[in-house]
Formats: sequence, C-alpha cells, structure tokens
Amino acid sequence: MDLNDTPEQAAFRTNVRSWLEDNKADAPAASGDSGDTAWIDSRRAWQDKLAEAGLAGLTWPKEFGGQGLGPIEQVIVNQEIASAHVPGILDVIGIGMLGPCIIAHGTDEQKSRYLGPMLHGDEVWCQLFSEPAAGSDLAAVQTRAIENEDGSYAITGQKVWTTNAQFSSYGLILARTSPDKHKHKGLTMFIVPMEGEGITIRGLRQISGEAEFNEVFFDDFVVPAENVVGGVDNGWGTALTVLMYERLTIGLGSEGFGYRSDRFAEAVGQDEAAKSDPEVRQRLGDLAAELLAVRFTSYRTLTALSKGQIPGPESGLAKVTTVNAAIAAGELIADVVGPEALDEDSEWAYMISFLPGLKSAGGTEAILRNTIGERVLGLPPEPRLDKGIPFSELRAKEKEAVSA
Amino acid sequence: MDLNDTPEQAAFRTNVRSWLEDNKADAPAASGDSGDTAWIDSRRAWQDKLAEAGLAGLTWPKEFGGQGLGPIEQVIVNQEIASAHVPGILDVIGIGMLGPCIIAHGTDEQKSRYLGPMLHGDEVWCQLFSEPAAGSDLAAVQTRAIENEDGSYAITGQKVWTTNAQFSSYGLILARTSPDKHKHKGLTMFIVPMEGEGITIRGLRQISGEAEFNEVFFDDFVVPAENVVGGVDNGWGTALTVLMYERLTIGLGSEGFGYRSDRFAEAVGQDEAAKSDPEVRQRLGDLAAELLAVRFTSYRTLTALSKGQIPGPESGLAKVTTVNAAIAAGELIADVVGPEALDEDSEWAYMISFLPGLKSAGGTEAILRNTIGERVLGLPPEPRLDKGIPFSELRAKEKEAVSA
Amino acid sequence: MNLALSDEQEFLRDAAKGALARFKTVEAAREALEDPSRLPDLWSTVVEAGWTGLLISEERGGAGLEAFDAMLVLEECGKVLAPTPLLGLLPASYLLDRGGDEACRAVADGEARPTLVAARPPGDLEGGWTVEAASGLARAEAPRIAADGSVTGSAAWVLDAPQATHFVVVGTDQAGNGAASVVEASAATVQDATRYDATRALGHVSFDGAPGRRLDVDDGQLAAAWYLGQALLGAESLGTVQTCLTMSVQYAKERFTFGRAIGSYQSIKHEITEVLRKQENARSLAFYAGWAGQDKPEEFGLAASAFRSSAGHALDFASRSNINVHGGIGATWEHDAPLFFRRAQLNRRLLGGAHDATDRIAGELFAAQAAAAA
Amino acid sequence: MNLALSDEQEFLRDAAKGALARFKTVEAAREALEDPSRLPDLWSTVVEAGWTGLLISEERGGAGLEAFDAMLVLEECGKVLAPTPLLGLLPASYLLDRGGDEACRAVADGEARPTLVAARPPGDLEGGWTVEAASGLARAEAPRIAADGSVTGSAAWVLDAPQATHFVVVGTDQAGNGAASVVEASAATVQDATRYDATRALGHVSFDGAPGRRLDVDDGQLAAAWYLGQALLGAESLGTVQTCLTMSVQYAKERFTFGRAIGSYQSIKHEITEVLRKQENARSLAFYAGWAGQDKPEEFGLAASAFRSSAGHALDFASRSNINVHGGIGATWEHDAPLFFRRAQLNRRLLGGAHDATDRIAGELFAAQAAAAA
Repeated sequence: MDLNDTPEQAAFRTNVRSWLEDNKADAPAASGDSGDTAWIDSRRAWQDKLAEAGLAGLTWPKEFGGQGLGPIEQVIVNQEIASAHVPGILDVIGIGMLGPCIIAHGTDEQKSRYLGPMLHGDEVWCQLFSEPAAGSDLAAVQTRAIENEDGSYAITGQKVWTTNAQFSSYGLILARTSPDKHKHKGLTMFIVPMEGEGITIRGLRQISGEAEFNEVFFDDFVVPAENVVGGVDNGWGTALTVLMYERLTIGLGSEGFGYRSDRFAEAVGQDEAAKSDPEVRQRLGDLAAELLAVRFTSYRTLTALSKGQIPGPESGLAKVTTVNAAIAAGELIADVVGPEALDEDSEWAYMISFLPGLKSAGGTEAILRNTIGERVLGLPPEPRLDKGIPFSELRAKEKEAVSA
Repeated sequence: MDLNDTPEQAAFRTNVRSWLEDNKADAPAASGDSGDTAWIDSRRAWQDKLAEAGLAGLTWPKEFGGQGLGPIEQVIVNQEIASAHVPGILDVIGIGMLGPCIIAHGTDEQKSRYLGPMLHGDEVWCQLFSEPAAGSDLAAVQTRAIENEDGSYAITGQKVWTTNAQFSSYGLILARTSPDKHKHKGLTMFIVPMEGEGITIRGLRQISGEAEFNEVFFDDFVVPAENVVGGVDNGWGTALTVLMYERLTIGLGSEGFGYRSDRFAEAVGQDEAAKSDPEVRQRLGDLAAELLAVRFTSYRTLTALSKGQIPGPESGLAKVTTVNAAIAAGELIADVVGPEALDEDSEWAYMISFLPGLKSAGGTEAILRNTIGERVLGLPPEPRLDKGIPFSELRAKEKEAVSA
Repeated sequence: MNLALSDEQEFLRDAAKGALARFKTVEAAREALEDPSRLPDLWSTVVEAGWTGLLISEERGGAGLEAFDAMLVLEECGKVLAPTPLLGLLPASYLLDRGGDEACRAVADGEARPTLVAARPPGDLEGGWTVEAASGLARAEAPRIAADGSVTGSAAWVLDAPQATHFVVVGTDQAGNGAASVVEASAATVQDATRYDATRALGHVSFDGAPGRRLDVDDGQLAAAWYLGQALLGAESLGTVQTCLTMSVQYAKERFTFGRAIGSYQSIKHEITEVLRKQENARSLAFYAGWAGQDKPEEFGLAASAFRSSAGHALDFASRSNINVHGGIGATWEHDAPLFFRRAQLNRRLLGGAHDATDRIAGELFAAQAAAAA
Repeated sequence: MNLALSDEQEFLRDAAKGALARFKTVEAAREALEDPSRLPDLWSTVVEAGWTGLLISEERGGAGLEAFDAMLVLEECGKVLAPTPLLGLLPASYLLDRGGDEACRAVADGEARPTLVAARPPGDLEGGWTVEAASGLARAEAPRIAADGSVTGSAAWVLDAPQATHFVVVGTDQAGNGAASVVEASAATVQDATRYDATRALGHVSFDGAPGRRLDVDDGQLAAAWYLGQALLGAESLGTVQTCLTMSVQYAKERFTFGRAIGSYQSIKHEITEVLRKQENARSLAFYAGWAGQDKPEEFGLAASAFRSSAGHALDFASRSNINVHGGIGATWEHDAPLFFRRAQLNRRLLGGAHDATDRIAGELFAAQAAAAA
C-alpha cells in the first residue's frame, strides 16, 4: 500500500511541475464566465500550450498526438495543475471522451481531420446524446436522421444538457436512423458542425440563473454520409464507448467540483458557536467521512486502472456519495450561517442551487442503483416492458397510456 | 375542532370509569408471560367480567352479545382501561378481527356456536393466514385443503407468525382448495379447532429470545364441511374482511405498544449530560414530533370513523412512523445510556430486539408504500408477472428460476 | 372527538384559495428573482378578505378567530407562494389585541400594517429572550424596552420589515422580563434583507431609543406570539408541500422511461409516498397546534414547535424530491420546482430556524417532565 | 499509487479465513447467548497464527507488521463473529512494544494475554484523557498513574477484561499528562460486563493503588493506541458488513413474492446497493487509516476516526437491512441475521461509541485548520 510515486513517476511529476512553474504566468484565470469569449479564447490558447508541452491527451496514442501514457500520469498532471492554481484543458469532454471514441470507431479520414485541432483547442467538441425524453433511458432518443437521395442525412430533433455547445466547433450526435427497429438497434452516431442552417443553440438556465448547459435544436440539418462514426445503425455501441470514457474521466477527477471535507470544515469553523456544537460536529463529521472516502475510492480506482482494469458501474457510487455529501454540507453551512448564506453572491447559495441539478446529471440515482444491483451484485433484473418492441410502437404505446 | 367528549360520551366515560374503579381489584397484572397458564386464565376471567359489564365487543351488534356502539365508545373504553392500569380483553384478535368476519360471512350455526364463547374469553381465537412463503403476498398460501369423499377437508401445510396459538381453542385458516385456479381464486377459509390429531404448535422465538409468535403445522388435519366460512374458493374475499378489521383495530389503538414521546423523553432526561446536548435534543425532538403526529393521526382516523368512513391503506403509514420513531428512540436511549441499555433485563434491550421483527409484521414497508402509492395517490402499478397464471404453474416457474 | 373543519373553516379556506387564484403568484415568484417589481401587490386583497383582523377581537374591529383559522389561510398562501405580510402581521395583531392596543381597529381595517419583531422565549436551558442574529449560530439578545416604551437594540431577518408601518417589538424590560412595544416604522432603521426567495420580504431592523408604546401583555402572551409564528410558518410550509406532492404525482404518471411511466417504479413511488407520509404527519400536528392554541395553552409551545419542525422536514424533503422526480428539467430556471425549493431553503432558516423548533420540542418535553416531578 | 494488497497481505488474510473456518463461530454466537460455555476457545488458534505478535517488533519476538495488516485479520474475525481477544490485545501489544516492555516476547508467544484499558486522548474541545463510564453520556476521568507505576481509578466496558492476564492501562500522571502502566490482572477488580453479544467479553475494571510497571511511551503513542483500537473495530465491523451483504444478496435472489424474485424490486435492490455503497466507502477509509498509520501519523487520528465512524454506519445499516430483506424470518432466534444485529448494537457503543468517533472527525478537521492558520 503506497500513495507515493515510483521513481519514474516522481521524475515525470518534477518535469510537469517545473514546466508549470515556468509557464504559469501565461495561464488564464482558473475560473470565469463561460459566456465570456475573451476568457474562452485564453483557455483555448492555454490548452494549445499544454498540448505542445505534452500535457494534454496523455493517454491518447502517440500517432494521434498523444503521449501514450497511463492513467497515473494523467492524474499526476491533474494534481500538478491543481496545485499550480492554473486551469487545465478547456475541452475535457472532447479529449477525455469524444476523441477516444473517434480513435476507437472513426475512419482514418476522421482521425486525421479532427483529432489534431481537438487536442490543441482549435476546435472544441460537445456531446449531443441526451434529449428531453431520453435521459436515463438514453437509447430512447427521438432525434431523426433521414437519409437523402444523395446519401447525406437530414437531422431533426432536440438535444439537451449540452455542455460547451455555445463555443463548440463540432459535436458527436446520437440520432435515430431506423425507427422500426428495436430502440438500441436503430441509432447512428454522426459528427456535426455546430453552425450552419438548421441548428439553433440556446442556453439552459439552472436554479442559480446561470446557463450551465444548452439546448440544441436541429431542423433538417444536413450532414454528409462521411460523418457517420462507427457505422449506420451501430450508434448504441459507439455511444457505449463514450460512456465508458466518461466514467473513466470522472473516476480520475473526483474532487473536481471542490467538494472537499477541509473546505467545508473551514466554512463551518468560522463560526465559534458552531465549532463546539455537538450536533454541527456530528453532521460535519459524517459528511467529511463520506468525502474522505471518495478521495480514497479514487485512489483505489486508479490502482485498478494502472493494472489495466476498466472501472465498472460501481464507480458511479462515488458520484452519489459526493453529491449527497455536498448537499448535506450546503444544508449545514446555511444552517450555521443562516439566511445570509443564501445571498445570491455567496458561494454557498451557488452550491445549494447547483446541486439539485447535478443529482440527476449523467443518469438518476435510481437507474445507477439498478445497474449496480444487477451487474455488480447479480440481483435479478426488473421486468422490462420495452424488450424487443420496435421503437415506433413503443412511442405509440406511451402516448396511448398517458391519454388514457 | 374538539377533543372533548359530547355529553353522551362523557356520561358513558363516567360509567366505564366507575365500573373500573369498583372492579379493578379483580384485575390480573397488566403484563405477564404468555406461557404462564395461570396468568392467561386470569386474563380470560377478566375478559369475561368485562364482557358481562358490556365492555367487550362494543361495536358488535347486540344480537351477538355486543353493544352496537361506535368506534368512539371503543376508544373511550380503551382509554379508561389504560388509565386504570388494568389489562383489556385477552382476545383482541378474535373480538377485533375474526368475530366481525364471522358476523359478516359465517352461517347462522357458526354465529350461534362460536361468537358467545369468543366474547367471554371461554374460547380464544387465532388467525392462521401467513406462511413462510406467503407473507406480504398473502394470496400465495400453499397450505392445501383437499376434499375427502365424505365432504370433509384434510388440511396440510405450515402457518407462521400466529399470535396466541398456544392457548387458542379455534383458528380461522386460509387454505388452498383449487391450485389450478389463479392464486386469488382457489382459496377457502375454515374454522379449525386448535387441537387434535395432525396439528402441532411450536413457539417461534424472536431476537429477544421470547416466543412472541407460533408456527402451526397441519398434517392431514380433518375438518368438516360445515367449518367453511364464506364459501369454497371464496376465501380471499373473506380474508380481506379480516384485514380490513385489522386495520381498524390498529387505527383505534395506535399507542398500544407504549411508544410515546413523553416516555422516551423521560428515559433520555435521566441523564443530565444528555439533557443539554444539542445533538441528543435534535434526535429526541425529531422522533417525538413523529410520535405526537401519530397520536393526532389516530384522532383524525377516529373523526373519520365516527362519520362512517372506513380507514384506507394510508392508515398503515402510522405504523411505519411509529416503528421507525421507536427504532430511533431505542438507538438514542442506548447511545445515551451506553452498553448497559443492552442488558437483557433492560426494557430498552427488549424494545431494541422487538422492533426489527415488528417492522415487517403485517406486511413490509415496501408493499405498503406500493399500495398507498397506487390506491391513494393513483400512481401506475408495477408490472405484475403473476397475473392470470394458475397458482400451480406460478410455483413451478419460481422453482425453475431459482435453480437456474 | 372531532378534528374535522367546521363549515366556517371550510368557507374561509375556499375563500382564500379563490382570492389568491386571481394572481399568477408562482410565475411572479420567478420573475421577481430578476425584477422585484413583478410581484403582485396583494395588500388590498389581504385587507378585503379580512385577514388582517383575523386574530383581533370582534370588539376591536376584528373577526376574533383562532390560530387554527389563521393557519388555514397561511396554508393556502403557501400553496401558491403568495407574497402576503401575514406571517409577520398576524402574530403582531395577536399581541396588539391582547394588549388592548388602540391600533387594533386600524390594523383590522388595513390602515396600519404592523409586523412582529419576534423574540424567542426562555427555554429549559437558556433564561433569556433572544432574537435572530444577522449571521451565525449564536443568537442575539432581544432589544431593551424602557419603561416609557422606547426601544434600543436590533434584530435580523424580520418578516415584512421593508413594508411594515409599525413594529411590534418583543424584548426585555430593565428587569430582564419579557416586554413589548409598538414602534412606528419611521422611527427604526430598516435594511432590506430579502434573500433567495423573492416573495419573502425581509429586513434587518435596529432601534436607537426609538419612541414606542408599551403593550400590556404578559410573558405567556409574548411566548404565544412566538409560537404562533412557528405555527403559521408551519402551515404555510404545509401548503407548499401539497403543491410539490401534486406536481410530483402528476409528472410521475405522465413521464415514461424504459417503456413504463416513472411512477410505476418503486424508487419514485416510494419517494412520493414518503412525501405523503410526511405531509400527513405535519397535518396531524397542525391539528395539535390548532387544538392546543385554543384549548390547551400549556402545550401550545410543544405543539407549535413540533408542527413547525415536522412541516419543515416535510418541505425540505418534498421540494428536493419534486426536483428529483422531474429529473434534470426540474432543476432549470423555467421550471416551477426550484421556486418551491427556494422557499424551503429560506423557511428552514427563518424564525429561529427549524433546528431551533426541534430543539424546543425536547426542551418542552424535559420541562413538562420536571414540572410533573416537582 | 498502489492501494492493492501485497502478496503477504493476501496470504495473511487467507490464512485467517482458513484458521477461523475450523470453528462454527456463528452458530456458537447464538448458543452462547443462553450458555456462554458453548463459545469455542480460539486462544490457541490466535497464538498459533501469530496474531498476538503481529504488531510487536521482530527483535522483541513479533512479526513487526503494521496496523493495516492487523486490520485484515480483524476483518476476517468480523465476518464470522469470531470471539478473539485481538481488539483489546493488539493495541495493548502496540504500546508494550513502543515502550520496549519486557512482556513483549511472552505476548508474542501467547504466554501473556494483555488487554488495553483504553483512554481517549484530549481533543480540540476537552483537554483531558477520559475513559468509558459504566453508564451515561458523560465520560469519566482516566485512571491516575503514579510515578512508581501504581494505578488508581476505574474504567468500564474494557474489552477481554474477564480473561486478560494483564492490563495495559492508559491514564494520566500527576501532571495530567498521558501515561501508561502494565498491571497484572490479579491486582485489579474485574466485574464481568458482557452484554447482548455473547462473543464479546467485556468487563468493568477498577484499580486501587494496584502495582504496575510504567511504560516509556509518549502522548503521541498513547493517542495512536486509541486510534488503533478505532481502526481495528472499524475493520471488524467492515467484515461483519460483508457477511450481511452476502446473506442479503443470496436471499434476494432466491425468495419470490408476487411472481418475482424480491431482488428484482427496486426497494430491495436499492437498499442492498446502499449497503454496497456504505461498505465500499468504509473500505476506502480502511485504506486511508492503514496508509496514515504507516506513512502519515499526523492524519491517523482523522483517518481512524473516519473509518470507525463510516464502518459503524455501514454495519448499523447493513445489519438492519439484512433483517428487512429477510422479512419476518430474519427477526427470529434461529436465524443468523439477529446475531449480526446484536454485534452492530454493541459495536456502536464501545470504545467511546461511534458518535464520539464522528465528533472527532470534526475535531481533527478544526484542529488541522487551526494548525494551518497558526
């Protein structure tokens, strides 16, 4: 049992640290408004600089501009970037999830066209999977892609919860090509440019009032056949690759939201009365234990990754723990501080407003617990009423049931 | 809004109180060991005395020896008996649930033969419904009743969770007469004597070590056709009547277990350090509010009953609240007192041991929440895999699934 | 034994529902987050409905009703997030009436709009009267009220302070006993402190020898005013819970996932049933508080604290659960669910906070036990 | 970065599992509730396996292993409710070794069976060393240890007290600093205090100027002995959680209701998944405690407290959930589930109680923050 670097890792860390030391004067502010074009541009430039220094796409193969390194090195870079108080790469979604998917399923042309600009921040990417009626049940996407006579596709539908859409150049979209097949069997993945006729991007405001996500509307938006990734009607398999990398990215950056026990203890500890109140201490102790556990869970995940194991669905439990512990922390801090903690300018008001949305982001807790209960513990599945039914029929049935 | 008696109720209460004052010297101890025959006999004699004075079977029609009164009068009697610190009737199950069922569904012969001795405690009754594989899913009983050539029935099977079986004269048993029908359609209710060839009663010990319940085994136990209650293959409907009266009985006696906020506060308050500990106070305050709520819920139920309304499944929520608040109280008191609260002679150790069994008694919380969600809130039902399938096939399927 | 509403009470409740239905209060609650001027002015409605005089005796121009009746009105306000001043006004009117104050008739007529500067009565552990502090867990000393009625001191998070015409200040006299004084708003310094829920006007109030009129009320009445505030806040929360429950049930029937309505899944069904359980427990305690307020004053502190605590837990749970049931869309600005969540967040920390109410349940139980032993 | 077990650790764990499998410990746990003589005597097994010397340095006859290794053994004990004295013995052996005491070799060889009379080190709020009181929330002053090593005072709920040959008493010297002394059991008064879980021998111990041998250990080592006890109790609880989870999963697959295996219902599935979540969080904190014990002593107090607290919550939840999943039958005497429930009930209240461990997490975080600010 060892949390220390091997000599090779220590040497790598030293290099990263000294590069950051030498270059951090060029880094933009670590946080900013995603609507601020100047800040976003400075983040792009910084990503380019990181990529040039070999500090972006660490786990990508060398032939695509990556470093061919392992998850431990990725974590070392993450840790050093955090210690240096500089931002990391802008396009976490592209480099962490979508790039690897293109590497796995894309054509040679796609790889050579898209991966380089993605890595350097010249073209930011977004993920166009979720829809208003396809959240936890992602395979229920209704966005249609209809083949034109010239072989191109016309895409029509609505995507939602799209991070970074407002400044992305490209997106990876999951759309239905064959509605008469079973819902998993009629989907196709496409690369779509994020501008042109037939695409509308609209910010989606959260409880806090900030637009953390976007809605993206497609109306007969035409993409050429060469933009298909992973084969027509094979989109579900392609999407699973993205989801696997999403799990991996989350597994490597668990404390990314800043939900740390020491930070919450500091907030509570600023009130002398709270510091010696047994009830406050009990609540703080409980949530701190949860967050400390998540930190060591991420080290366990990393150990497994470094032995070549892929994290299973149980890694999603860390997200459940984090969100619920942070909710408990928000309640506690606001109980201690009082209504003043709910001032719109307070970091705690922001956190309290942000967390309810985070709770169902990436799939509800209920779906996650189903998956873990069945795949990890081997518990029997729930009856599935949508099994083997063509998607179009399924939709008709739902409409009928609601109107009944 | 009024918690006071009407003048008529007040007069009734005065009569009950003065009778109890005059007679309480004859009452046995309020608590004792259900295995102590002398104490049980004294409880029978006391029930007889109560019945003679018109204080048992208050809501039974007068023609069967009851008083033809309403639920409010029943509650007044319950309250006065509790205030006098004397025990109530011994056969709560018979008089509260089984007698009313016989009144509703029994033959004239059954009514004239059984109701009198039941009311006076000469013959105590027990309810033989639950089985090892038929708890929440009560209609899944496997106990068979096979018709003999002479029209009598031979009963074979195992019943469980049978209160009072060890000193009961009769039981009402739910048994399967037609296994090839759907599970709700092939059941019949019988009156069975609790002794004779082919019946074995065995105490079932709980966590505390006490035998709160019994298992009852039947092996070709013969009962005549005249013992059928409510018609052959009509047992499910008959059972539902018993369950409705069970809900009603529980609704009228919510504080019967002694799980009261003042009692728990007194236990906690004996420790000076605990009295001023904010965390202890918070936990006590929360569970006390729950128990106070249950008290006023029972007044609401009573208000509804006195207007002729029958309590719906939501009345089961009071049991959920009570059990969980009492569990919280046990945890709190033992946290305050320390391991000494777990001494086998402590009332708290007994309560802590008793509650886990009470939690699933009368159906699990999950089933109750399903029922309330569907019947009270109108939420859509879960898919039912046993719908319309003959009981015998259903069993075969289960066996197959487990061995797979 | 009768815990049902009287015909008059049902009429009062239905009239409140009808009067409030004329405004789009929930929509306004969202718009007012960015532009407070979008809030409808309900004052004339409140006056016309006779709510300002609800707790004022008939001989002083009011309706002479009980706490429970006022709770029914607040419940309707809570259902639609109506921005009324009743939570501060009604306890103030109660003290004015008990003190036989000259302002009663003006309050009943809607010419004066008083609010209570509430102070928490002494408990089993602390001997003094305390008020809300602007920040932090420790509570502040209640204002000092001189023999001539003048007031010195301050209190934070006072309901309706920005718009009130008078403050009924609860504090302590020179001997440290409870006292109350009526101060004109112009004699106080008021700092707007509205937070997070735009429908709830709040202010920090301070008095520097502000002239006032002493009220002839005793400690029991002062304590009752505090507990009345708890009961009214509980009732308002209970109303909000009901709206959350209705929204959740509706959506759970309509929304499908994996080929089934989401309400058919136990995780959703049981969570919603838990909202119902908490709602019904709170409702039972509303009856307890109403009954004690009327017939059992020595238990009003326990009953009102238990009700406020229980209704607060119910609202915390229901407002979060409502968002969960709705999934991501329930956490967006355009959805109504966050407005009920905002209300829950603020309610939890007003008037001593729900935690303080829970603590007081224990305190009242211990005190009753000590009294029984003495 | 490597949190996997070494080959040696896996061997140690598997050997423990194998050694304990030779006894029907769970069955004995039930029988011993009525007849304590039915408990198997595991002492010779404990000695032969080398567990008594686990934490004693090699030069003093032990294996010189770390807290984490001892935790692996306790986890196996917890899985089968094995009645070993390790929870008291191992922290005692740790102090004997750090003090270079002459008894170390006898302990490693199984000739002496010491146990720790544990004292809780000063925290951020209280300055003194305290021990368990026989009853009530307040803690008792730790025994006084004179310069000649003699001990006066008492402590309740001492693990393995009825069978120990020596007590390693943690208390305070005349200056109020931490101190420790080795006292022969015959010089102490021991009252059997076994409660609720027959596999856990407990005693109230008192000393009236009992002669003892001072140990040359510092406050940091004395505190480490307390936290070692927390970590070992956490590990033992974690083992018990695993058995509960296994039982629940198995039954949920086999038991049918309404035509479906009960594990296919979300209420059951999600409750069992919650056991898994709590178990895995506790396991992560086991790694934290093990790592801190070895490489980060300044965080051992935080890590061990967090682990004990988390494992305690996991066990509370898992042992009740296991009964719930089994329905009525899970609450009967002949079933195994209640034995794990009994263990949970007692564990929660030993060695300061789980609440105290949770409180200490907060205390350690506040102390770290104060230290960083200084």
